[in-house]
Amino acid sequence: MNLKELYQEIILEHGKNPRNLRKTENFNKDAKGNNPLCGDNVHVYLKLNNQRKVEDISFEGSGCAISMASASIMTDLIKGKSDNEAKEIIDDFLGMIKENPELKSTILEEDDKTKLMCLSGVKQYPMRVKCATLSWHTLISAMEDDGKQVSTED
Amino acid sequence: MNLKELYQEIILEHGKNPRNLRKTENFNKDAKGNNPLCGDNVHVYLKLNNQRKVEDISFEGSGCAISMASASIMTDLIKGKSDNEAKEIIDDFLGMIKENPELKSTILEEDDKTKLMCLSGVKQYPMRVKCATLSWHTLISAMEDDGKQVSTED
Amino acid sequence: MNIDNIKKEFPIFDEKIQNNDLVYLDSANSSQKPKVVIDRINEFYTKEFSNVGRSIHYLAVAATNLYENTRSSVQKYINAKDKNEIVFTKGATEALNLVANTLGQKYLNEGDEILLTELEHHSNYVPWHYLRKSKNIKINFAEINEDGEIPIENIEKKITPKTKVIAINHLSNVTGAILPIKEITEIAHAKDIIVVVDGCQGAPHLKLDVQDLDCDFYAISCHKMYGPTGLGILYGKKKWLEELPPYQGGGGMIKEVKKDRITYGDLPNKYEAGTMATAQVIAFDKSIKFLESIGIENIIKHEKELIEYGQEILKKNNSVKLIGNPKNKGGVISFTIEGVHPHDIATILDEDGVAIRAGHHCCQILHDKLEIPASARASVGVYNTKSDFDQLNESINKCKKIFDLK
Amino acid sequence: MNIDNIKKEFPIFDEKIQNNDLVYLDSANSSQKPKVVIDRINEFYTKEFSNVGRSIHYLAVAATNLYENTRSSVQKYINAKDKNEIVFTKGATEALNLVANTLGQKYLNEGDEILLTELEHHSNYVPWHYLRKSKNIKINFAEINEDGEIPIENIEKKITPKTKVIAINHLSNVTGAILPIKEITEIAHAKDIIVVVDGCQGAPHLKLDVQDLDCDFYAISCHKMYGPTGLGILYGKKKWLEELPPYQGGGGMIKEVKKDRITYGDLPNKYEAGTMATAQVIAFDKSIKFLESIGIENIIKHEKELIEYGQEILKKNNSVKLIGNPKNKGGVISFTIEGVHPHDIATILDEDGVAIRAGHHCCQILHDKLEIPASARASVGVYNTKSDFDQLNESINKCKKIFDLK
Ligand SMILES: Cc1ncc(COP(=O)(O)O)c(C=O)c1O
Ligand SMILES: Cc1ncc(COP(=O)(O)O)c(C=O)c1O
Repeated sequence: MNLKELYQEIILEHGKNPRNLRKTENFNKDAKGNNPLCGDNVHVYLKLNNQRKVEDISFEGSGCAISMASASIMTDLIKGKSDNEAKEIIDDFLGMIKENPELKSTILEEDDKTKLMCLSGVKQYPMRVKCATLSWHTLISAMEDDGKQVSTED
Repeated sequence: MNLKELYQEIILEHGKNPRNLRKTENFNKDAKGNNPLCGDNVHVYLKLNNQRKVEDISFEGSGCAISMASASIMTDLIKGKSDNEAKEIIDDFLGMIKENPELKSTILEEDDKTKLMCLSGVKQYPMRVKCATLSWHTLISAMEDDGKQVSTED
Repeated sequence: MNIDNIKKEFPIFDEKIQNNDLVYLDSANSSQKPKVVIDRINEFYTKEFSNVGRSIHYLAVAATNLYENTRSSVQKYINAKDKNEIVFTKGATEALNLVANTLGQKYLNEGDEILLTELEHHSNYVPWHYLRKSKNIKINFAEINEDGEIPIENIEKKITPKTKVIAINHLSNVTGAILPIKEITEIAHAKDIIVVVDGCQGAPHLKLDVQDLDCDFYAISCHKMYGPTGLGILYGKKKWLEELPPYQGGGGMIKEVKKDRITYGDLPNKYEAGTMATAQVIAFDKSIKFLESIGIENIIKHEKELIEYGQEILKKNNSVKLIGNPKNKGGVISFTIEGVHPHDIATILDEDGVAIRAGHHCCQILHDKLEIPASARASVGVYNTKSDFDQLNESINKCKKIFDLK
Repeated sequence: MNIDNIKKEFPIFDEKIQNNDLVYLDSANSSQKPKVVIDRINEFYTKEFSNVGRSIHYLAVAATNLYENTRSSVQKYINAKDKNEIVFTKGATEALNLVANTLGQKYLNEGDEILLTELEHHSNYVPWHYLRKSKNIKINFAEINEDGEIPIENIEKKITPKTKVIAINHLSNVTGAILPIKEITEIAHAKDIIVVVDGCQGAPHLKLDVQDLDCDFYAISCHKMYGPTGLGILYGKKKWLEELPPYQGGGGMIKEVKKDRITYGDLPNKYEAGTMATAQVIAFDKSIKFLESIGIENIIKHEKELIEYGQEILKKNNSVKLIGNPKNKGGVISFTIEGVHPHDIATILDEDGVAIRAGHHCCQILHDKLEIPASARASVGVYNTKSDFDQLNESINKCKKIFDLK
C-alpha cells in the first residue's frame, strides 16, 4: 500500500479547496447520498438545459479528503457535458475504480483523465472506495431523479 | 457412577407400582409441580385433620421411575404424621439428597429410613436429582398452600 | 471428503466419555464441530481479531470482508437470489421471532389467522402466540396423520380466507417427517399466504434451494449445521425484508439519527443491530465449505442408510415402539419403551456413552396429541455409523434387563 | 497477574500487521482476547461440546453446569444479589432492546417520558425510539456541558412528573465521561423512576457493584470485556425480571405449552429462548477470571495513567483538538485535527499499525451537538502502554505532514 498514491497533490488540493461546493440556483435535478458507516453525506445539484446539457452542477456536504476531492473533480468534469456523455464518464470512472486499470472513454481530455486517475489510489484501500464513489452514485441518482436516497453501505 | 445404586429393587418396584397414586377425596390442601425440562408433572393432595395430622396423602402425575418411586415412598411415609413431623422428614430428605450422607431424623423407623436412603443414588446423577425432589417440593407447597406452582427448573 | 471416515474430522470422538467411546445420537439437538471450524475460530481470535463494519483499520477491514464473505457463501449454499437476503441472527429462534414480530408490526391485523402444524417446535409457536395475545390473531394447527406426517390435504383443510401466514417445519425434530414445502408454498402463494419455514433440521440434512422452495422466509440454526453456537440465519425474500420494519434497534442498523427522528439502514444492516457474532459468522464459512466438500447428496444418502438401518434394528426389538412412520423421513428416530420412562432410558444409555435426548424435545403439542408425556430420540449427523445403532440397541437391551422387561 | 506485562497474554500482539507491530487503540469498539479465553473455546468444542439445558447425557450435564457456573461468576463479579438476575443475551444491544421492549409491553403508557442523555450510543436510543413510534412515548435528552460531561443538575432539570425511565451511559464511548450513576439512581428512585444503565464501557473498565449503584438494569457487552463475540449480559433486579413479560419466545423459556395457552418458565430461563451462545458463555468465565486475576483496581489505575499520559501528549500537539474534558474520565480519547478528516487520519495511522476508530462512533446526537461530522478515537485496554500513545502521536505528525499542517 502506498499513502503517496492515495494522497496525491491533486487530491489534497481539491480536498482542501473543493470546486463547485455550493448550491446551484434553479437546479432541476438533485439527490442526496450518505455513508452511514462514516457519516459522510453529499447533496448533488444539477441543472440540465433543454438540449440535455449540464449547464451547472454543484454539491454540498462534508467528508474526508478523498470524498471531497472526488466530488470536486467530478463536478468540474461533468459541467458542460451532455447527459449521455456524463453517463459515459460516470461508467468509465466507476469501472476504473472497480476493476479496469485505465479509463477508456474518449470524451475526456488527457488532462482530465489524469485528474480522475489520481483517484485510483483508493483501489488499495477497500474501505475508502466508498469515499471516492459516493458523489458519483449520487449524481446517477440525481440524473435519474428517482427520489431515492443513495447509500454506499453496500 | 453406578446404575445399580440408582435403580435399586425398591425404586423399581415403587416405580412400577406406585402407592397412593390417586386423588384423595375431600383433600383440603394440594399443589402442582412440574419440571419443564423433562415434562414431569405431579399433583399432591393432602387431607390434614383438626389435630393437624396427615389423615391422607396422595398424588397424580407421570414421570420417570425415580420420580414415581420418590412420590410413592414419600406419600407412604408421610401418611399419619403430624404436620411438624412431616416437615422434619421433608427437610431431612432434602438435606440428605443435597449434602448429608445420612438421614438424621429420629421420627422414622429404620425400615422407612432404608427406603428413603435408596433414593440417595441420584446424588451421582445431578440431572436426576430434580426427579427425586419434585414431589417433595410440591408437598411443601401444598402444606403452605400458597397457590404457587412448583417448578424444579432451577 | 469421504463420508465413510468423516468421523476423524471431529476431534471430540478422540475423547473417552466416562471410559466409553462416544456414541453421539443427539445431533438434532446440536451437532459436533469439525476441526476446520474450531481451528478457524481459534485462528481468528489469535491472529485477526477485530470488530466488523465499524472501524477502517487493517484488521477491521479484513474482518469485515471475511464476515461478508460468509454471507455470500450462505447465499450460494441455499441458492438465494441476493446476498442481502441473508440476515445473521443469534439463532433460529431469534430468526423466527424476528419474522413473527415484524409481520405483526406491519402486515397482520386483528382476526387474521396463522396456520402452524402439530409438529412445530416451541420456537415456531411461541413467537406467533405473542401475536395471539397482542393482536388477537388466531392460530390454527394442521394435524398429523397416524404416520406422524402432515399430508398436504391436512394443510389445505385448515386454510381459511383469513389465513395470512403458514409457518411450518421443514423436517420434524421428533418424527423425522419431511414436509412438502414446495407444494405447500404453491398452494399458499395462490392465496397470497406467506410461507415461513423453520429449517433447523432441514438445513443440515436436506438439499436447500430457497428459490426452488419459493418460501418467503427460512430459518437456520448454525450450531446444528456443524457451526458455532450463538448463530442463526434468517433467509427472507428481499421484498419482505425491504418492506417490513426493523426488529432490534441499535448501532449499525441506522442511516441517520436525530433527536426527533431516525431513519434505518439498507439491507442487510437494517436487521443486524449492534455488534454481531463476528467470530462465529467468520467460522461458519468453514462449516459451509465442510458440507460442500462432502456433498449434500452424499450426506442425504448416508443418513438415509443409517436411519433405515436404525429403524430396522429397533423394529426387531420388541418393547421398543417407534414414533411415527413417515414415508419421507430425515435422520431422527423417536421411540418409547413400554414400562420405562424416556429419562430412565437416557440415563442408562448414557452409562455406555450413548448420548440421546429424552423429553418432549420442545414439541409438547405433538406429545399431547400422541398421549405420551415424553419420548426418547436418537438423531444422526454425518459422523454416525451403523455400529452406533448396534450400540444403541445393545444399551436398550441393558435397559430392558434393569427394568426386567422381555 | 501483573498488568505491566499483560500484553503477552494476548496472542494477537505476536502478529505483524502489514509489517508493523500492532498498536491497538480500538478497545472501546472491541477488545482483543487473552489466550485463556481463546483456549477455553477451543477446548470446549474439541473435548466437551454439547448443547445445554436440554439433554441429560454426560456431555449435556457437564456443559449445563459450566454454563450456569459462568452465571454465578458474573453474579459475583458485578455483585448481584441473585444468580437469576443475570440473563445472557447476544449483546448489549439486545439487552437494551429487551428492557425497552418489555417495559413498553407492560409498564409504560402513552404520554410517559423517557430521559436519555446526549451521550447515548444508538443502542441506547433506537430501542426507546421504537416506543416513541408504537406507544407515543416522549424522549428527552439531558444535555452535556462544555466538558462533555452530564452534570447531575442537567439530569434533574429534565425530569418531569411523567418521567418513567432514565436510560444512561455509565462511561461515554466518545468523551470518556463517567456518569454518577449512584447519585442519579438515588434521585430517580425517590421519584419512582427506573434506571437503565448502558454499561458497555463501564463493565470492562470500572469497579462494578450493581447493588451499590442500585440501578434497575445494567447492560454488558462481553466482547468489549475480553470475552467472545456474540454475547452480552443483562443484569436486572429480580422484581423487574419477574414482573415483566418475556421477550423472545421459543424452546427452553416455557413452562407448559398447549394449543390454546402457554405459560412461561421461571428466571433465568424466561429470558433465554432457544439455544444460547453456549461456548461463548462457558468461555466468558475465563474472561471474568482473567479480570479478577489482574484486579479491577489495578486496571483502573493503569488505564488512568495511560489516559493522562495520552491527553498530555496530545494536548502538546497543536492541530489536535481533544473532545471533552471530563473530570472523571475513562479510557477513551476522542479528537479532531483541523483540516484533516478523521477518516483520513485513521487511514494514515493504519499504515503504521495504529488502529483507531473514525466516525461518529454510533453517537450522532453528540456529534451534531458538537457540530462535527465525525471524530477520531483512541481507546485503551489492559494491554496498552504509554509507548502506544507515543506511536499515536508520531503517526499523527506524519498525518500533519501529508496534509501540510504545522
Ligand atoms: C456505550 C455503548 N453502548 C452500546 C454499545 C453496543 O454494544 P454491542 O455492539 O456490543 O451490542 C456500545 C458498543 O458499540 C457502546 O460503546
Ligand atoms: C425444528 C426446530 N425448530 C427450532 C429449533 C430452535 O433452534 P435454536 O435453539 O437453535 O434457536 C430447533 C432446535 O432446537 C428445532 O429442532
